Amino acid sequence: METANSTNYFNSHTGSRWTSGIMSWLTSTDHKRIGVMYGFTMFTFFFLAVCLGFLIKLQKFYPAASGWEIIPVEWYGSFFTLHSVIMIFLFIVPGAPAVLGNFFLPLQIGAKDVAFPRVNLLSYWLYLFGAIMAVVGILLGGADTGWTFTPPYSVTTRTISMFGTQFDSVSWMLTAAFILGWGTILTGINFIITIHRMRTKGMSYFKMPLFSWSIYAASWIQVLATPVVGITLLMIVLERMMPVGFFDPNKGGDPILFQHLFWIYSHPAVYVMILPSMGLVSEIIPTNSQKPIFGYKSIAIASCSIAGVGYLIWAHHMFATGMSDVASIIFSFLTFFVAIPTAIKVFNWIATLYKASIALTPPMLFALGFVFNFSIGGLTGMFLGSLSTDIHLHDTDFIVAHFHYTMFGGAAFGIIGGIFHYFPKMFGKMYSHKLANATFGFMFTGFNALFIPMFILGFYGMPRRYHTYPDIPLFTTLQQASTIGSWILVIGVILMFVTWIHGLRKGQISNEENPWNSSTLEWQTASPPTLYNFEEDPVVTRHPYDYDAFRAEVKAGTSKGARDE
Amino acid sequence: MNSNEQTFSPRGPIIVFSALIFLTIATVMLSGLDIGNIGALIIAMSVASVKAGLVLYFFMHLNHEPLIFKLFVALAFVTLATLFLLTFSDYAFRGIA
Amino acid sequence: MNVNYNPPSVFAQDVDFAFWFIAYVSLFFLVFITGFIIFSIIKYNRKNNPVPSNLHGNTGLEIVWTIVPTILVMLFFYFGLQGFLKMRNVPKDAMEIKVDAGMWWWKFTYPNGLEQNTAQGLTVPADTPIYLPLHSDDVVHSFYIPAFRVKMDVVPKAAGAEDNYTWFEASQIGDFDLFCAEYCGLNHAQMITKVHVLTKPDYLAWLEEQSAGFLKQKAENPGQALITSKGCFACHSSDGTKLIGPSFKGLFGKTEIVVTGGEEREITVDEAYLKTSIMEPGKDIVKGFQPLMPPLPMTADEVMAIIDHIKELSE
Amino acid sequence: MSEQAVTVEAFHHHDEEGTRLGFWLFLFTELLLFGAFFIVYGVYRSAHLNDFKIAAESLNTGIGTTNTIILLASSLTVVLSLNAMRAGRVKLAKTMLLITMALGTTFLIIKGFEWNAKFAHDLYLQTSGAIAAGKGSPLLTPGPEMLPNGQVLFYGLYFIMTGTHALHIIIGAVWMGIVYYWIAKGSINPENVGVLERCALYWHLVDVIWIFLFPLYYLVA
Repeated sequence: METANSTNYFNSHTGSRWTSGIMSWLTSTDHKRIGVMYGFTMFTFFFLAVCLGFLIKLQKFYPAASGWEIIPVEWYGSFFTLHSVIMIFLFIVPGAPAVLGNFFLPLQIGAKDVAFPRVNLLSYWLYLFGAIMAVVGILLGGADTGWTFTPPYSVTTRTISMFGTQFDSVSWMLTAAFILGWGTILTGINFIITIHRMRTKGMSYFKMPLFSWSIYAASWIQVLATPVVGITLLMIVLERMMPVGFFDPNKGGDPILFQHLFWIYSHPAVYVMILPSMGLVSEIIPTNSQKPIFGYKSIAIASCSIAGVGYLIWAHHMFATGMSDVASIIFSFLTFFVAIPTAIKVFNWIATLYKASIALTPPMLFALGFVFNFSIGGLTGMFLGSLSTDIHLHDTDFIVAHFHYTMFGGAAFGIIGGIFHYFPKMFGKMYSHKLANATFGFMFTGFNALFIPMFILGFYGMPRRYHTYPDIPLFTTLQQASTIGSWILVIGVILMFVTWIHGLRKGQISNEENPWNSSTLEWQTASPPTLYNFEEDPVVTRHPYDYDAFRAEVKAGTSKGARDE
Repeated sequence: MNSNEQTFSPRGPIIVFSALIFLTIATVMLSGLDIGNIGALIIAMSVASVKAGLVLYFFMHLNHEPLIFKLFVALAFVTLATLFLLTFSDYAFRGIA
Repeated sequence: MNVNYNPPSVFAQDVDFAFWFIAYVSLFFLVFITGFIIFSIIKYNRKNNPVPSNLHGNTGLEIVWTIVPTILVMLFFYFGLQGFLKMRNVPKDAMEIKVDAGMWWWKFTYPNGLEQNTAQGLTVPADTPIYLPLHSDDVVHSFYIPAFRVKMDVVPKAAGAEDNYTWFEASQIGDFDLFCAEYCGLNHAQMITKVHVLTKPDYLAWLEEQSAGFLKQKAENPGQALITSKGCFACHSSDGTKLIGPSFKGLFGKTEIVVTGGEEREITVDEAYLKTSIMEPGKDIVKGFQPLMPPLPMTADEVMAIIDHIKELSE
Repeated sequence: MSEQAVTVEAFHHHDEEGTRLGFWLFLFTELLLFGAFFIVYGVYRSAHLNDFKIAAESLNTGIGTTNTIILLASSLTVVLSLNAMRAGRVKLAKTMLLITMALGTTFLIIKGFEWNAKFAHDLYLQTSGAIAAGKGSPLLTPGPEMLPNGQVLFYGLYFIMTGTHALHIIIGAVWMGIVYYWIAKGSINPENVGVLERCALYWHLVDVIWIFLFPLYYLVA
């Protein structure tokens, strides 16, 4: 930061009457403040869901015969539902786009803000309102439908409250999901228009950093898929409240039709979760390798084709539901086409390391951890796209392990790595690298120890969503290994919060604009960024990852590089 | 959209409106014909698509918009059509009645 | 638990072949990716290699790693399809055993009318294809025998719609686990039973022995047969034990406090009350119990038979 | 952080075309939302063709056609209103907007009468008074007093889809009222027609959806 009296987003902001205090944050339309608010809210819910996950694993430490019961059987359904609803709707879906996308998309393309700042604030309010509604609702009533809300169970269940109250928390939670859906739709619209209309001079589409590309692809999914699930969830609410039967077999409905409509959104939604994280990894790896990303264009195009193909493959979640065999074969065939752009991305990331100059910074550790975990997640997805093996593995712990490898080992590692990467830019402070490295160590070890046994359990037939399990020695051993893994992972999560809080409070103040010596545009502004992001509108002349040109600019003094170089 | 339409003339919109009314009456008349289920559905949907196209293109001024608007509209309709097609890859081969 | 390396059913080999084929290919790529990362971290560390190259990409390589995965995934698709087609094509001579699933029980009905419940399990002859139509009247369950690689959801269907089905042919004698794999509420994890595979002669002997007693009892006491086959005993005991629902023992004529629409009232258990409780289970809930019972579609005669049996148990 | 916090005027960025493009994206979400309904309709129609035809016969094609024409006319008037505003004829624009609102209201009134007639015949969502009374118990055994499944589904979808559509008409009409007030106040004027334009686009989209609803419910008998 050049001068002490310069205005950054902490001491000045737009759109609000309040000048300080919490209200000045809650009513600000500044994309940076909104991003930070999303971050705080989201990680609060994340911690709650981690605690639930910890208890769910603890419940499985001993088999049924032992009488071991950490979570009463009446609550177990609500526990895994709350865990999944928070993790999916409140953490991973808004995760990378709403926190880091909000903060860094305008910075990366040289814009002053997003296209519709007030709509952006409305999105946050919808998110906060929906999130509180979902969590309060489920605590009052204890919805036990799972996050998939499969009817007829989701229509007939009259859930058992944890506090003995009669409360229709299923309808309540479905409505909350509908509201959350509108929040993500508006965010998606905002980002698409921002990218189309607000790129700074010289920022052509193929000069955009890859995180922006991934946000663009994910935003289209949010816009075109979310409404379908929104109205479908409302149909379930109507079925619960009124005597209509869109999915009720006793009134001629077909429960499988709900699953189609649900997965029409929810399958593409997994790409909303993973694409922005892939984008973050595509930023972290070249930065810490100090060389251009390998195959920039093919990564950008792969992002878009993953989003496109993601629409065509939803029913691979339904091979065992008794939909027509023709549909199963078509969807299995199409499913494999999403594997190809994904594979291209992974190969491009590792090829970037070739002849690089690698610095193993904390974000780089998370990015490489992402590549490893996501490879496992992606490769085990092959078993589930293939018809006969999916029939065997569907609804077992194998599936649970697979999607945790993509969603936690993948998406969440990407988000956390992204936050470590951008922390100094967002807050102007640097966290302790020792703590951050320890965080990675515990998280990576714990995560793999937790979920690798679940692949084996699934292969040997352990069904998912079981409160307890039959007394089979193999099951017990693997479950206990998995539970112990969860303890290591929880230590990692706690360390992560410690690292961040320590960094915010006691972190060494670093006004360095570009501590990692990154070549992309967002590092050229002050840390923390000034009110309108850039002192004057930047002009882009080169490829975002052209490190030779970047080093020349730093030498010539036209770009800001790391101070110590 | 051009904001250089300086003079007001109701002629264009009224021509489009007349076409819409004509198509509405035509589709009601055609629905009386006995041409089988599929035929009736195809005719009704085709007429509706033409009407929707007229509204989109003229009333909603797509004709004055840049290419990107048209691409976006096409993307939305293609998405919807794909969802229909793939859903029916299940239902066309399965008895649910 | 029987975890067999050579799985004891006919199409399981196909499933396992596809599984291990994908597994080895995946393992190869995982080792390659991980190895390359570790190699790069060491070789191209900033200390060892302070000056990076400015390599942007390589079209030839990109084409290679587009085409190779394409070929591999098409093989994955093909092997998966092979097993799937076998799973879906039931041999013509298959023996039919009807499967009913409910919250939280299984019922298996043999061609001669013999019914087996969750406690008894599914008994089948070896080396005989078994065709299983899957029926549910409440929520979605899933019929899963891990050892045979058999799974299919049991979906409640509209009147006139075809039920789901699956089939298997066991090639080995023994007991195998049978799970419900789709979350179906409170006692989902208790919806477990066994498949007993017997030799053909053993099976025939077993069938004869079981059928005689069962059919006789069914004729003499239809109520008890219904209570067994509808799975009522999963939640209602006949010996006074309190399970999820009230015990049948001494129920008829008893005075109970019930909650109707949030208000408590005292009633005497009579025919009318029992009828309401069976047909509209959520209406009057005996105090101290949760409204968990699913409504089961039954004819008036069936309801009367059950009420008669509850009366007997109360005497 | 610094204590002397300052609030800065909201960042103003006038990009009429970008805003309009964003609004089109919003319209797509509405389209996809109804798209889900259309998929449900399509699936059940293909499964219960005859029941759908029998049930559709109870709908009055005359009323449906009248309402279609009313809605098309309102689309015409709103586009005239926008064109008039662009040409600087504010008074004409206001008149046309009033006519549009009136036509929308007429549509709703006719729809209300139509619904009411169905209620009178007990074609309430569940389609039979006897069954409607048993609401809350969705697994009742189908009896003779109940309509066939296909007709139950038809009426359920009819009420929900036309109801959702009517809700959009109400939102559009209220929005138009606000736009009218802003025109009267002068904040919407020939130089600044963006809000009127978006309101008109929304109204047209609601019209487009009706263009598809009309044949599916009134002309399939």
